[in-house]
Amino acid sequence: MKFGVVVLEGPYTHEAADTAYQFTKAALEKGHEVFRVFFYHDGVNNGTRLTTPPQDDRNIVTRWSELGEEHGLDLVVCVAAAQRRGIVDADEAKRNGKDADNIAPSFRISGLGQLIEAGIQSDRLLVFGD
Amino acid sequence: MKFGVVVLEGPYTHEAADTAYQFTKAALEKGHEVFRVFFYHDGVNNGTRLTTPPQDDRNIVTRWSELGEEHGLDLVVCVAAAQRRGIVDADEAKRNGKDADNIAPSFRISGLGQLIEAGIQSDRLLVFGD
Amino acid sequence: MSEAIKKFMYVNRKAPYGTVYALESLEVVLIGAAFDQDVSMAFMDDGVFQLTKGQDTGDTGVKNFSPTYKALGDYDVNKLYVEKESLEERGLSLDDLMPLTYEDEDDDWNEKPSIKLVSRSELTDLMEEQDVLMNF
Amino acid sequence: MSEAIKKFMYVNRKAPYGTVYALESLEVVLIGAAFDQDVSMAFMDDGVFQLTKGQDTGDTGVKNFSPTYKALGDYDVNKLYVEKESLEERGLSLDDLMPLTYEDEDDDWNEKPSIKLVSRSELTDLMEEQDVLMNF
Amino acid sequence: MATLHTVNKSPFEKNSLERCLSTAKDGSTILFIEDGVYSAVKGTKVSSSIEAALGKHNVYALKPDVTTRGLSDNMIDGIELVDYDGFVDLAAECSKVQSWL
Amino acid sequence: MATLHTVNKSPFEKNSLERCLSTAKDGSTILFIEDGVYSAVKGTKVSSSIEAALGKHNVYALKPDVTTRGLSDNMIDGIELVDYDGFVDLAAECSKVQSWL
Repeated sequence: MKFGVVVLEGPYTHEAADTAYQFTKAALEKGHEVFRVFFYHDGVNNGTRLTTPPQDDRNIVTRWSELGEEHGLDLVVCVAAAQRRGIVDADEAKRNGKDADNIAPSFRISGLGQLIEAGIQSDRLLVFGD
Repeated sequence: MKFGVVVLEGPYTHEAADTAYQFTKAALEKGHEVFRVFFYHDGVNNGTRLTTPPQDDRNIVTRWSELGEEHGLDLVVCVAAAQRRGIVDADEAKRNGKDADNIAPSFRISGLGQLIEAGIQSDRLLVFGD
Repeated sequence: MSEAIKKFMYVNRKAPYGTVYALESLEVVLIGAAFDQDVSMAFMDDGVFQLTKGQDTGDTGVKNFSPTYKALGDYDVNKLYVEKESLEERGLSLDDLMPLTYEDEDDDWNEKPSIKLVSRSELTDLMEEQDVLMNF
Repeated sequence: MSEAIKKFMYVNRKAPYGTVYALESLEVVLIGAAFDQDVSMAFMDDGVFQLTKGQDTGDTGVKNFSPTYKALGDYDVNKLYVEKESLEERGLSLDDLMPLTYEDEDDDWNEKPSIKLVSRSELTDLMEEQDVLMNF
Repeated sequence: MATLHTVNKSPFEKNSLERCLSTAKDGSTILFIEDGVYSAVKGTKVSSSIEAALGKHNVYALKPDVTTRGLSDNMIDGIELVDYDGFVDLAAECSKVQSWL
Repeated sequence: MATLHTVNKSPFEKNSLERCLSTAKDGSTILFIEDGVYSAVKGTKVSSSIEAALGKHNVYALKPDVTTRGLSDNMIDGIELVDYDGFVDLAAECSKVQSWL
């Protein structure tokens, strides 16, 4: 079965970011396909490589990056939501005249059409938010 | 009268970030002192210079930076909350082995003691959050 | 895409302005209109406040996105289901909402209302019919 | 600092884990303990869930911060007011909460409970006495 | 001096209003801000509790948040509207602020 | 196939549970996750509504979220606990998912 996962809340702030990760991981380990994980609203904050969580806590960003790497998972950060919140890759930094970028490995920035496509292509779409 | 202001939510995401700004601005314009604006929880996300909001919308980060500049306002981002969420200045980047920083002008990163001090020194402490 | 058309419903349960959910939800609907799907929107609970007329953000400085709802008809998004019970609990009636319309291409481009008042049980039935529920 | 001691109350109304409010509130209390102020904590509404015993986060992978409440006594934070009505509405009693204690230096370091059950009206009176309310 | 209570949540979605009303002392001041201004709308399922509160508390709503939501004509009589300046004045006049987040 | 309804909010703080119960069709599946698991605690001011729902719906709670909150011994009888694998199974078995955010 093909799942689409939508994450609307930021890391640490809301457990939705954790539940989305655990659901995605469990689905992949059971042999399901995850068509895409789409990060929207504050969910885009899952995709910054600049976090340094306490050493006795989970590293939410790294966890996503590794899951993406391991399973060739498509981790898409919404460009419009990312611009409002300051999540940028090298292209976006150049385009918007920023002197730095902060996107984490395995994530990519793209448009909202990718969310609609996930709704169309997936057998089940799950939204994790507040 | 001396006010302390605490901001617990991120820009655009929650109106608390707007209300805190408008309150602070009004207090300053009425001749009150604002001892400090302390950004905690997702409030730390007010302090990234990498945002590019739509051109027909307010620029929340720039607005804080300008208010800070104009009034010599002390805009403090909590270091522990900032580490969880990826808000870093040059020192923090170096200390945590990050290849970029994203702090906005007029903001500084410091410890939670600055929040307690704001509670002690201010005549009134106002918390804006979710 | 060769897939059959899916029934998409955007479920709006949150008030505008207090949080960004309503605004960013609307952005999804506009982008989604470019895809050839069967789209509708549900406004229930505090989501009905998204449609009040006379919204004027001048004093808060936040962006007034209410005019965008008026453009939905031009994007062929013309099934806006508003739950009666939610309106009533909030002291509102249809007259308090923006008059949203679309031009019906199947009926000589006559202008028709996009807002459809439905009861809670009718809305439940409509939600059951959907293939995809986008919750905001 | 030369100022008089202020009465600080940390007001906890949110459940733990669902959002970060409870965890980061506790971090403030620990740092605040280093300042010489008159500190208390209020647990009301879903805030009472912060104190349940037997929290075990192994399966969610989130950080279990409940042991930190047990350290509060060592930081001289020993006035933890828990609202009775909030407990009862949630099907909980004092037995469901962690047994938090401190050693009373004014009474030969005897071990005493930090949690004080108070009624809603007693809590209201306590809140009125404060100089600063930190809401989380 | 009384406490200033601020409520920034919709009374239809969250328990903040109910909790504020069950806790605020007689004579204290209540200010609705952000989504809290929905508490000030007339004819709703919670408006009778607000009308009752008007006899015991000074009740205000933040005008910019009311006009933003298009609700200026729907306010319960007796609730005073203030702008950000007025919010600052209320905070200064009261002894402390309790934010019912 | 029935709809899977997920509730992730405390029933004491927000209206999500109430709204889910008033909307979910008989025979549908309800899963409590995150702070939604507080709905599954016995002897609370909302527990009778859950007990009534057990006759009409298949009701589950996400076990990791229950144990995290120290509530394993406080669950209403008849609510089945599932782990993340079980969550995936429920999502696959049901026709679609309604998240009561």
